[in-house]
Amino acid sequence: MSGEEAERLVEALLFASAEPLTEARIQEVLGARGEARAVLARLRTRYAGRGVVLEESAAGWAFRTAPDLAPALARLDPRPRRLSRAALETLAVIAYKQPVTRAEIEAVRGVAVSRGVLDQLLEHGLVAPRGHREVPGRPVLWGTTPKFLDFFGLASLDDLPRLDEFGDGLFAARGGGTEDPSGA
Amino acid sequence: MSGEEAERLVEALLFASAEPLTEARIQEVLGARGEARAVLARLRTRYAGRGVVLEESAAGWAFRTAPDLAPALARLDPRPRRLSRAALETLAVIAYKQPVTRAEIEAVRGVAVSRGVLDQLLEHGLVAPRGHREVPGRPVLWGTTPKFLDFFGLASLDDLPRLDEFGDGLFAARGGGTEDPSGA
Amino acid sequence: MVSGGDEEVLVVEVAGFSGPLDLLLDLARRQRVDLARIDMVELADRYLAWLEGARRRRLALAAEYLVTAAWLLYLKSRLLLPAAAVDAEAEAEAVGLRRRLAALDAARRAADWLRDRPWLGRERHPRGRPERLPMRRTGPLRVDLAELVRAWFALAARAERARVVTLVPRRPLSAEEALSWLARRLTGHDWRDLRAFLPPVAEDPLARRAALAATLVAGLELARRGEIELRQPRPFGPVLVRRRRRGERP
Repeated sequence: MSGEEAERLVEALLFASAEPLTEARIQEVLGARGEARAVLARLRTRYAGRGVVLEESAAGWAFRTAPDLAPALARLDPRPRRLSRAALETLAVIAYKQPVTRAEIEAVRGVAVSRGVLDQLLEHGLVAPRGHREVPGRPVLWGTTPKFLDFFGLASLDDLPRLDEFGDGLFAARGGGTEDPSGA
Repeated sequence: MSGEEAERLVEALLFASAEPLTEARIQEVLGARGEARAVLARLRTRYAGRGVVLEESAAGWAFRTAPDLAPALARLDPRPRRLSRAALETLAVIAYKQPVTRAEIEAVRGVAVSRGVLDQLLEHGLVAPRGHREVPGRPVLWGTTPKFLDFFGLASLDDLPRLDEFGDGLFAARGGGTEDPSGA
Repeated sequence: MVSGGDEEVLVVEVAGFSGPLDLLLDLARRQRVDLARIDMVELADRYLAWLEGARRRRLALAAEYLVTAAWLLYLKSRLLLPAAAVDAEAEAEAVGLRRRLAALDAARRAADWLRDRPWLGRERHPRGRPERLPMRRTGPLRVDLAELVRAWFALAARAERARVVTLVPRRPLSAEEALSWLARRLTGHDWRDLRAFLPPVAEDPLARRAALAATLVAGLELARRGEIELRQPRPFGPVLVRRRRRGERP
């Protein structure tokens, strides 16, 4: 099979799926016909600047419509996705400080994290439980999912802006690890 | 908007749509940016021969994976397979009455032999064409393969158990060894 | 401190604050950009002024707003002591509050950043008509000779019935017939279910039961002759059968 054929195959495979596919899965289908990574790179170049572009994230590879076309495509989805302000803030804290307990999220936000807020995030598949903190009560630890990256168009968590870019280094949690912003 | 931009928009629109889109609907989204028919024609040319093709049907326009890639895209299911009832019966008739035409198999089974049933047996390599019956239409004659003997652990076709081995049992054949229940 | 106009705006915004910390952050931002240098005394005054305005307008405030007010008042009183007397504890609490405000501020900015990303399903769309890929079955074929032969005999029987109009009187399969059938079929040394060696019979339950009985009798006879072995691992369970190896003693 020529390189062109391998490209057609991967193109079809990715087009057929609404969810990102891992490189391993793509290689599995490709078999000896080609090297997934190289084929994906060629395909990404081919689609660069088109109405549909090939995206890579920790969740895998997926075709998505180009973001700049959003206004013209707005009417496509009659029920646009919504996340409440509380859900977005909670998600931001989880993304930066994961794995993090509900109490820790509440300490940052200064208000209780309602069941509805967590439900919203879980429903969208953006967060997931990540075990327990080994302290009395063994509270659940929360973290983001690969879907979180796909949802916000991030290649990895490293694509999140450094928080000191916000003009404040105090909330430099990721990497810093266990800093408690409540000052406790 | 350049022609290129109209093409990008229609490409994204067709990609993201859950249903095939009519030309009128596409024109509606396109507005003054371009002429749907011409844009679709250019897009179809662009995708010709790719892993994804732009198809027009009565329902409208839609992308779909190129049909020739279906076998390569198939997911593999390694669970053990059983022959369908129809395939088992068809194989039995071919084994006992070979060489035999499809019409003859149907006469014994009393029902039509679908293409899929013979395909199943061919795929397993259990049967093969054995020339033609020299009658009008020259129907294909079917017989079992060496693989068939191998599969069932038979040294030769003579090892297939025969009805008359039951003495005067319920379904003993009339006369000698070549029972022919169809009466043909 | 706070002008009347400012107050007006703040009171109107009350519904927009999710808790006292959120309100404090908003007040602090009006004071300075650098939250680390926020003047705690000024912040406390702004908060208390806002609260007073809210109460004048009879806004229903959650108790936590009042708790925070009391705490700020206390903090302010201690911070306003002559420099020499300002206690370290009060300073630490002020630093703690600045840190909390900075953390909430960062979380809110991060939330804004996420809000403005090109969301999947909003700015970026996945394939609207995902296609189910076909399944290709690659597993080994499971069918044995007994099945094939039974299929043939059943077909032959059906054809026979269709052809011969006169009714053949039914009689059960004889033990001799079953014996001859079983002796020929049972060649393996692996345990097999005796029912796999039933001769083909009519499809009615009575004939099947008779055939099973005859085959069991045949099995017992062959076992008596030392040709095969029979075994029933549990009461009423399937009867297993295998050919005895040559030279093996019963």
